[in-house]
This record gives sequence, C-alpha cells and structure tokens, in this order.
Amino acid sequence: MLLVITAIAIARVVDLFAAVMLSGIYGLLSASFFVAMDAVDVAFTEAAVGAGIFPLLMLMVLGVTGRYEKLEANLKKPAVVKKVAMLMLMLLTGGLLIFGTIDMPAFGSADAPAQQHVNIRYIEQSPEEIGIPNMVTSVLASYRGYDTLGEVLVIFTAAMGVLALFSSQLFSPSKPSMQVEQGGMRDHHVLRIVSKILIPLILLFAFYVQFHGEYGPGGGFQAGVIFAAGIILYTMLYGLNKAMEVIKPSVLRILCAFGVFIYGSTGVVSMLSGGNFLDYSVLASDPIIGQHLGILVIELGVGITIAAGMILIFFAFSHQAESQLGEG
Amino acid sequence: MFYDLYNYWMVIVLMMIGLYIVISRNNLIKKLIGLNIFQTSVFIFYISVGKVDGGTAPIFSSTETLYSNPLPHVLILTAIVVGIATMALALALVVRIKRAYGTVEDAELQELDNRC
Amino acid sequence: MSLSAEILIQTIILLPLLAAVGVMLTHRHPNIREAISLIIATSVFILVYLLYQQVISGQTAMVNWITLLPGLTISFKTEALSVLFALIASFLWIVTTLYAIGYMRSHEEQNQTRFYAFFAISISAVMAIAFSENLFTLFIFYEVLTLATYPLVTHAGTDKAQRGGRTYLRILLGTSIVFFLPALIGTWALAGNLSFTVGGVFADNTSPLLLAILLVMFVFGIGKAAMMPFHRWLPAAMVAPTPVSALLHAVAVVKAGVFTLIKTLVYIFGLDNVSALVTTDFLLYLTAFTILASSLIAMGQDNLKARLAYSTISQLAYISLGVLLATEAGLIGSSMHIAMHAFGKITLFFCAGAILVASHKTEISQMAGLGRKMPITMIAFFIGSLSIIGLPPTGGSWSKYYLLLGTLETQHWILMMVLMVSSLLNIAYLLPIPIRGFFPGKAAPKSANSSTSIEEAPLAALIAIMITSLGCVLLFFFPQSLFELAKMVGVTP
Amino acid sequence: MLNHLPILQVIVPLLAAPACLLLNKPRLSWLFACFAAVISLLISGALLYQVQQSGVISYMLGGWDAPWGIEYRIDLLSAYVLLIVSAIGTVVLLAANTSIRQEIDEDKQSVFYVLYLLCMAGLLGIVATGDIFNVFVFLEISSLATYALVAFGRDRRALLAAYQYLILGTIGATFLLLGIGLLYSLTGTLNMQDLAERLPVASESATVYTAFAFMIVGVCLKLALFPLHLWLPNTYTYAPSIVTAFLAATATKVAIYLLIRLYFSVFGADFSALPIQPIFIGLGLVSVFVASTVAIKQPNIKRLFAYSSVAQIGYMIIGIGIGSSLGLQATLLHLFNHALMKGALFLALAAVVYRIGSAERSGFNGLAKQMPWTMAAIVVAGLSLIGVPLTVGFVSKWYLVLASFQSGLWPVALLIVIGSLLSIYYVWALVESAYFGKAAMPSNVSSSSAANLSPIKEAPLSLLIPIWILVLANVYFGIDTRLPLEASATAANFLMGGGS
Repeated sequence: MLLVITAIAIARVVDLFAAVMLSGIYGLLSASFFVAMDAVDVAFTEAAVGAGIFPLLMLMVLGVTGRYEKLEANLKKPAVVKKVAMLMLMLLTGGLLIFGTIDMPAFGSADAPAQQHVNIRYIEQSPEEIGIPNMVTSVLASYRGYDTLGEVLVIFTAAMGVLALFSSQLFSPSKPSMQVEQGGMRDHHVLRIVSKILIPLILLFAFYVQFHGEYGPGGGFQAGVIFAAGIILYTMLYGLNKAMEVIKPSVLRILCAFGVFIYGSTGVVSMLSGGNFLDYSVLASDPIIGQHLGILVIELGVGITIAAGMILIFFAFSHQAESQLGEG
Repeated sequence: MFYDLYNYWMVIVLMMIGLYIVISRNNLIKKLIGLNIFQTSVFIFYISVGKVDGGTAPIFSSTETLYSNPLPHVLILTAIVVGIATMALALALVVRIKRAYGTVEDAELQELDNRC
Repeated sequence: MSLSAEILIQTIILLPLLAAVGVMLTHRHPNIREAISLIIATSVFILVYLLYQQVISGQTAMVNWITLLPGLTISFKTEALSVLFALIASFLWIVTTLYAIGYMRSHEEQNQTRFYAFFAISISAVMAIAFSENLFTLFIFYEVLTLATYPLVTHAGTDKAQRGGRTYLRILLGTSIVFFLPALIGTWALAGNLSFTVGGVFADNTSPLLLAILLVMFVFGIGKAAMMPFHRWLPAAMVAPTPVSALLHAVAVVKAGVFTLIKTLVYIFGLDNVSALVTTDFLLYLTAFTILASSLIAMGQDNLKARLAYSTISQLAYISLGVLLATEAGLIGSSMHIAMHAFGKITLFFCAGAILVASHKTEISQMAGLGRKMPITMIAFFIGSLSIIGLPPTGGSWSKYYLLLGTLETQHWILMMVLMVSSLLNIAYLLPIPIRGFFPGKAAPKSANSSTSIEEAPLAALIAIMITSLGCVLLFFFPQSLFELAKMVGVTP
Repeated sequence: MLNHLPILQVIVPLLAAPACLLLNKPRLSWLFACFAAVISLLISGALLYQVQQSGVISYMLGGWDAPWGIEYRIDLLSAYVLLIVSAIGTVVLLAANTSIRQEIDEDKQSVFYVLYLLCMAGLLGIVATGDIFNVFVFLEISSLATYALVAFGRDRRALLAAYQYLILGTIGATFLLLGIGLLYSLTGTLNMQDLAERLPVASESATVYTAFAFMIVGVCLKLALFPLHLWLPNTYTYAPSIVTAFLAATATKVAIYLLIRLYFSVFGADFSALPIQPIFIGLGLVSVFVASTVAIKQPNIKRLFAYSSVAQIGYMIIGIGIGSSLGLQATLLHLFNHALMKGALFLALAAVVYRIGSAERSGFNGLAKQMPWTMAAIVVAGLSLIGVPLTVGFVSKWYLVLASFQSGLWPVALLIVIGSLLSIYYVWALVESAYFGKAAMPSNVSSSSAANLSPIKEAPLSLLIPIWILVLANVYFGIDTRLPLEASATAANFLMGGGS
C-alpha cells in the first residue's frame, strides 16, 4: 500500500522539509483511502487538514527551527540497547495488536456487530427523525451533538493554548519594520490577479459547504477550514500585516469565543424550552423543523469557531515566523 | 482470513512506523510527524471498521439501500479535529522551545538542561 | 465524691493541655508560667487520686469521644493499671516541674516556654494513654506522645541534639508503623474488636501461628519498651535536658511503652493465650538477653546519663519479662516495678542533673569525691541505686521479689539466674558512683582541687530529689495500696 | 432546572471559559472564573445529594435515548469524584489570583483562567459522561488545556516538560482511542452501560483482551503509573505552582476514576482471564518504593512531592489490584484524601514560591520562623501524607492495609506500611530543616546585601485562607470520617455488585 511506503519514506528521510511534503502526500493518500471506504465527509476533512493545514503549519515552524534533522551519528552514544528495547516494544505492541485482530469481524462484512447495533437506527431512521439525508451530519450534529461541542471546544482550547504560548504582541499595533516586502510570491502579478478571483470563490465555496452539509458532504468544520484557507492564502500573498488589518486578531478572538457561545446557547435554549441539553426537537413546533434549525445554528457555530480558531493559530505562527526573520 | 484482515494489518504497520518515529527520533518536529502518522493510522482503522462491502457513502438516496456505517465517520471527524488541535499546540511549543534553547534536538536539549 | 468518674477522666486529660495553653500565653512572665505548671500538675494529681479511690472501691467509668471509623472509637475507661500508671506519672510530674524550675533557671536554658508547653502536652498524651479504652486510642496517643516529646529531646537545637532526635523519631515511629500498626490492623482483621477485654479479644479458634506472629510484632512494635534490637533511641534521647530525661525517659515515655505492652498482652491476647504461644519463649529469652546485655553495656559507659539510660533498658526488660511470664506473680511484679523503677530512676536522673548544674560534670570518672560537696544528692543517689538493685529498705525489693516468684512458678530457672546475675551487675555499675563520691581515695586528688566552688544544687531541685528518694523508701514500708492495685490488673475489667 | 444538573455541572465552566476570554481583564476574569467554579461546586454537592437520595441519574443529551445519543450517567462514584474535582478546583482557583499575578505576565492572565476553566470542565466531563467516546473528547480538552497551562511556567524547562507530556499524553489518548475502536468493532456501541451488557457475549475473544490492554495502558500513561510516570515529575516541577496544585489534586484522580470505571463498570470485575490483579499490585508496590526512594533525594521540593504523588498513585493502584470491595473502597478514600493533602501541600509550596521565589530545599532552612502558618500547613499535610492518625491519610492507609489483610495478602500489607515509612523520611527532612535549620541567608550573604533583601514575610491571606481550608479539611475528615466513608463504601459495593 502506498500509505505504508510513504510512511517508511518519512521515517527515513532526514530533510524535514521533504518529510513535511511527504506527510502532506500521506494526508492526501489517506483522504483518497477514506473516499474508497465511503467516508466522504472524513475524506473532505482529512484532505483539508492532513494535506493542507498540517503541512502548512509545519512549514512555518520549519522556517523558525531549521530544515535538517541532525543525524544521531553526530550526537553522543547511539545506545544500541535503547534501540533494541524500542524495537522490542514496537514488536510487542504490534504483535498484541495483530493478536487482537484475529478475532475481529472480517473487513467489510455487513453483519459485523459494528454494523448491527446502534448503527441500524442511524441508517434507517435518521432521514425521518432528523429530516436530512446526510447521515453523518445527523449523527454528528444531533445524535452525538455533544461530542461535536467537545470538538469545537478542543479547537478553542488549542487556539487559546497557542495564544498563551506566543506573546500577545499579536494584538498590539503592527510594527512598521514589517512593511518591507520580502520578495517571493508577493511580486507575482499573475498570482495576485488569479488569487483576487480565487479568494472570493474560495470563501463562497466555504459558505456553500457550510450550508450544504445537510445534503452532501460538508458542514461547519469543513467550511471553517476552507474559509480559513482562503484567508491564509490572502495572508501569504499580501503579507501578514495587511491580512491583520482586514481581520483583526482581537475580533477573531471574540469570534472564536462567540462560535462556542452559539453552540452552547443552542443547547441552553433547548433546555429552557423544556427539552434536554441540545435537544433540537423542542426548538420549533415541529420536531423535524426544530432539528433542521438546531443543526443549522450549531453548524454555524462550529464554522465560526473553526475558521476563527484556525486563522488565529495561523496568524500567531506567521507572526512568530516573521519576527524571527526580523531578528535574524 | 488473510484478506479479511489485510486492512487492519496495514493499519498496524503504519501505527508501528509512526510510533517508532516518535520514540526513536531526536528531532522534536520529526516526532510530531510520527505522531501524526500514528494518529492517522487509528483513523484509518476506524473507517475500515465502518466499511460495508457494496455499501455507499451514508447519504440517503432513494436508489441505495446499503450504506457504510456513519458512526465511525463522525467519530473520526472529531478525532481529526482533536489531532490537528494537538498538533497546533505542539508546534507552538516547539517554536517556543527553539527560541528558548536554540535547538529542537532532544539530546541537545537534555544536555543543555543538565548543564544548568 | 461529687465529681463523676467520666468528668474526672476527661479533666485529667484536658487539664495538662490547658496548662500548655496557659504556659504559652504567659511566656513573658516566668513566675506565673511556672506557677501555672505547678498548680495544674498538683490538681491533676489530686484528680487522679480521686479517681483512684473510686476504682479501688470497684467502680468503673467509660467515656466515648468520637467514632473515627465504624467500630473504631477514641474512648477512655478507668482500670486498675491505668490508675496505677496515672498516679505515678502525675505525681512525678509535680516533682519534675519543681525540679525543672530549679534546673532550667540555673542552667539558663533557651526556649523555656516551648519546653513547659510541650512538657504539658506530653503529660496529656500520657494520661490519655493511661486511660485508653482500646488499643486504637492507645496507639493514637502513643504516636502523639512520640511527636510531642520530639521537640523536648532536640531542645538544645545543636547538631548533636538533632541527630539524637532523629534517631529517637526514626526508631519510635519506625517500629510503631512497621510492626505496631500492622499488628493492630491484623488484630482488627482477626478479632474485629480492639477494646481491652479481660481474657483477650481473640476467639478460641484463632490460628495460634498467626497469634504468635502478632505477639512478636507487638513486642517489637512497642518501641518505647526498648526491647533489644530497638533500644537505641533511649541513649540517643539523653541529649535532652535532664528533667526531660528524668520524667520522660525514666517515667512517662518508657513506662508508656511497657504499659502498652502489659495492656496488650493482658487485655488483647489474654495471659492464658500468651503462655501457650510458641513465640513466647523466644521473647522471654530475648528479654533476658536484653537485661544482661544492657547491664553489661551500662558498665562500660562513663557518661552518667548514658549509664542510666542503659540501666533503664535493662529494667524495662524486667517488666516485659514479668508480663511475658504470664503468671499472677509476674504480672504483679511488672505492675509494681513500673512504680518502683519510676521512683528509683527519676531520683537517679535528678541527681545526675543536679551534679551537672552544680559542677558541670557529666562523666562518672570525674565525680569522685563529690559526696563531700553535695551530700544530699549523693545520699539520694545511693537510695535510688538501692531501689533499682532491689535491696531493702527500698521499694524496688518488692517488685524484684515478685518477679523472681514468677520465674519460680513457671520454673524458668535460667531466667531466674539472669535476674540474679543482673542484680549483681546493677550493684556493680550503680553503687560505685556514690561510694566513690564519698570515699574518693587517693586516686583522684585532682577533682578535690578544682571543685572548691561546687555547692549543692538549687533548692527547688534539691526538694524534688528528696521527695523522690523518700518515696523510694516509703514504698518499701507502705506498698499496700500499690499492691492492691497491681493485684486487680487483669482481673477486673 | 434540577433535572438538568448533570449537564450544567460540565456546561457551566465550559461556557464560562469563552466568557472569561471576552472579559479580558485579569481580575475580572478571575472573579468570573471563581464564580463559575463555585456554582459548579454547588451543583456537584447537589448532585451527590440527589444520587444518595434516589440512585443513579441518567441524562440524555439531545433527547436521544442511550445507545444512540450520548448519555450522562451520574452514579455515586462519579458524583463523589465530581465533588472532589470541583471542590479542589474551586479552592485552588481562589488562591490563584495572588500567585498567578506574580508568576505569569499580565496580558496572558485571562487566557490562563480560560484554560483553567476548560481544563476543569474537561475533567468534569470525563467523570460525568456515560459514553466512552465522549470520554476521549473531554480527555483531550482537559489535556490540551493542561499542556498549555504547564507551558506557562517561568522556567524554560516548563516548555520541554509540556512537550514531553504532550507526546506521551497523546500516545496515551490514541491508545485509548484504539481500544475504543476495537470495542466498537466488536459490539457496535459506545455507551458504557450498553458495552458492559454486550461484552460478556464477546468476552472470550482476543480482541477484547487487546482492547482492554490498550485502554488500560492508555489510562495508565495519564495517571502516571510507575513505568509510565516519566512525564509527571518534570511537569509538576516546572508548571506554575497553582497549576501543579490543581493537577496533582485532580487530573491524576480523574485518570484513576477512569481506570476504575473501565475496569469495573465496562469490563466487569470478574474479567479475570488476565493476571491483572497481581500486575496492579506489583506495579503499585514498585511505584511506591521507587518513587519514594527517588523522592528522598530530590533537592527541589516540588519535585519531591511530585515523586511522592507517583508513590501515592501506587497505593491507589494497589487498592484496585486487591480486587475486593474493601480494597476499592480504600482506593476511593485515598483518591479523596490524596486530593486534599496534595492540594494543601502544593498550595503551600505555591505560597513559599511566592515569597522566596523557588522551591529548592536550601530555601526552606529556618523558614518556619518567617512563614509559620505556611510551614504549619505543610507539617499537617505532611503528617497526613505519612498517614498519622487523626488526619485523612490515616483513614485510607488503614483501609488499604485492612483490605490486604482481609484478602490474605499479609506481605502486601507489610510492604505498604514500610512504604509509608519512606514518606516519613522525606517529609521529616523537610520539616526539620524548616524548623531547626539555620536560615542560610544571613550567614552567607554579607550584611549589606542582606539588608537590601527584604525579610521574608508570611504569605498573604489570599493564599493562606485556601491553604488552611484544605488543611482543616485534612484534619476534619480525618476525625469525622462519615461522609467519605459512606460514599466510598456504597460506591465500592455498587461497583463490585452492580458493575459485573
């Protein structure tokens, strides 16, 4: 399998830049694998994250830390014992796992327990109960809506964490020294023009994905990521300062929290209207409409938080990278 | 039986590679890449569990009756987000470490710490 | 008496605490501070005496404070041995306070307030130990006593004091946690009951092997009884000021140890059980070994306090031996020896302190000829020694007599021999001190020259010495009340 | 509103976090965070009461029934742990303002409170939920928040500690995820209750064993059981003192909870085909001894108590390993008690750091004169750590030894006791230097520069009050043992009886 080859290549390669590129490829490959496995929503996300955001962040960090991994040979004591121990650990874990899989239901069989129990209701009844065709979305947003709230909070936490780690100069007015254009892509007129057309399209597409999630693959998370990608593209072309003028970090911060609020208050409102937390059925007189409404609103919350969080993280990183360059 | 479980075994191989990178490499960034592979392999595992032969993507349509299991997809959507969030935080840490120590090699870091 | 026994017990335990608070509050006025100590000490003794009268007339009382865990309570009860112990401890508290006033002032010790306060807390713990209704309560206050005496031991604050204190704490806490506590919990697991009961708490069908193991654990665990591999804390604790050594390490702490031992053997195991267990013999010979070994070590010590400390170890082993014999005579001997040894040993320690204060001498070899300068001290020392040895006309002879009787009854000839030999050894290491004090001979003319300025100890200390040495003699002529109490041990609940 | 309590418990701090961010003024954020924490404390109290009155509370999120939707399931055990977490979280937070103002730049302070609340909410979420995947999500929330919190430490080594913790924590979480996946592939459900019912059918398969092994290892990484404890000492040492106090008192406790929950409720106590109990007891004992021995030598007091935490976790694992209801009860008691004593200890250390700037052993010489109240708190909490009667530590040790006696494990009992002897060593060495040690400063530093240094004063009241709340709790629950005793006994019986 290609995935394995890529993974091994990553393990061998010393050039971190190449490793990052390879892991981007790895992300894409696993995304295509997900498509083959019928998991279109997941594939969508993995493509955006694994082949997009993750390598991007990695590259920016590499800009700060340097490109090459130091070979162990340069360092003291390769410690053979340690290596053997690690290998043993590896084999032990792997062996245990293989042992574990022996009793697993065969791959793809329709009568495996996983396909039987809870799943049946999701597949057979969700179109009626929730009223939207994309089962993933209905499970995500309604049956297991609380997990998704958790997921939003994870991003929120990460954004906060990144903010906490980097000094908050981000929010202070930008320094004039950064105005120097540093060549590269910013001088390409073709790119600029293309992107001027492209970025609005991307943003538009993001909105499409946002609201289309009920019918096809997509939803708040993917939309948020795409939206963030659009802004990131803009940043790369026009520079961080300009981007920060367009979207102020402090506004982002509020937006990030606001998205969580939208989600949370949906829950609280449903609680106040007599249902349980996140029970959308009570939001409108007709349960199905209520579900629709609920999912729409929370997806919006997800989208806002994710987009704001991602952009915030990106800003923080690129700010860091630039100030590093400025110092060097 | 070999074919039945082939997918899972590939997952295990991937996992081991990822784990190996994490614990054997000195470079903090390389470790993170390994961690990413490790996590992704678990995602693949979940999705494999959800696959049904002959099924289609779990989006309701009047022509299809057999769908793959949507639940693992949902779980993995969440897990991917968690993964990227972790990565973002970890990378932020790496940047800070680089600025504080001037290196991102584990062994060098240890030395620096021992010296002071 | 209008006061009920319940109230008496609680007052007896709490009053010393009150004294501690009072002492701390009045730390600016040494006179008031010491007056408080004395007054409360006296009143505690009076209260104990009132309690004694009730107990001797056959009344018992019980107080339950708190239930810590289901079935585990902190509660107190009157009982013959308790009263015996409490009587001695409270009486000697008065005397020691008196002595301490003289000693501490003339020695110009630092932190006297801390000293009196912790002293009072220790006494409170001792009283609580004395009146414990169950082993659990006893254990708690046993630990409290250890911790409360630690600041007293390290009072000097020097490195040596700290080292001594560390040994003290290490052995006492160590044994109690490694042996005592597991034994306690083991007992609880086996019997489900920790209350002191006549005849023991274990059911008849309890495995004798387990009991035997428990017995050993208890004997070792009660480190305050200074059984031989765990005796090192006692000499280590001699770095403390002399009043502390006197009261705590001749009376309160070590006696709390043997008291605990007696209580455990009599009321937890039951004497009948003890004599039947396989490990009893082993322990008996261990005590015999302790007696002889520590007597021999004592002979080699030139430091007076160290010699007394080893002597204490050997005397404590007498008490342990008596109770391990598990006969009536042995038990009576042990109980009485608690009292006799207390009076005898405290006298000796007082004298040691008096010598230190007056002449700044700690080594025995320097003390030749001292009798001329400090006749009262040396006479008292002589009486105390007689009592420890067990010669009339001192109280010590009674307890020795009963102990011997015990060995006779059980036909432990070797043990009897040990007791005899040990008495000889006692003579050998104690009597030379006063004798050389009065008749220095020609060997030590130097001391006579240098000690022209030596006078008797301060008056307060001297009074204390006289009281206790008088006590030794009186106990020989009037042992009746003690004897009666001792006879009640193990018989009435 | 009363029937919504389970979700409010988690949601209140969760939603308070972003609100805190919007406030953006450190002091305001702190007040608000305290407010939220107090509310969640009240809720947890009410929950415990409700559960005691009427049994298990189940709350369906989104109104979907259990196996389909996510369920919040509060039984006695979770209510008990919720109370511990929210109580300690609140008390520590009360002390946070003073200490944090000194240890963290002002512009980051409100972010700190946001993360603190998130971490607390994450922990509460783990405890409250009845859905195993939800556990994973909330575990990650709390972990991510923790990593960031640790990285707040002033020492640059804090960053490295956070990084190590992140790597190991993520591996642990991924193991857990894998285990969940295996279980799901076998049973098709994620609800714990449902899992427990469906597992016996499939229980003889290798997959279940593997799932079990991976989940246990994953959780053990989080709770720092002996061979997997490497992240803990660094993390505790270099994190800001407040964070250490919070983590030590809550995070590992929640991990223990998770272990108990998985072991007893999901897999069932009689899932004994693997020699898991001897392994637990063995590892627990090794943890106690190794960690205690290492602790004795530590020059940094925070590190010392970090190792002591590893040792204490060992005790809890032994309790689980004994496998009887009494052993479990001992673990639960120790969970509660250890939270109290470590909370008090680390808060007191925070006060020391606040005044003298570090937690090195040398700084403690003669400190009792300068900071009598703080040192007294350390003494009492230390005694409790040792297990001296009349403190909480005694109660749990008592039960632990009793439990091993009852199961006929005499050597274990003896080893436990000897282990606590080691704790005397390290606690006493500290106490001794604080009370009897000569303050090193005046002698080493020449008089002129000593005059420049302001004399060390007692910690401010805002720190002392929370410290003494915890210390008094140590003593109070050591004397009046009814509340934790009853709760833990019932919870243990419930788990042993109802869980299998």
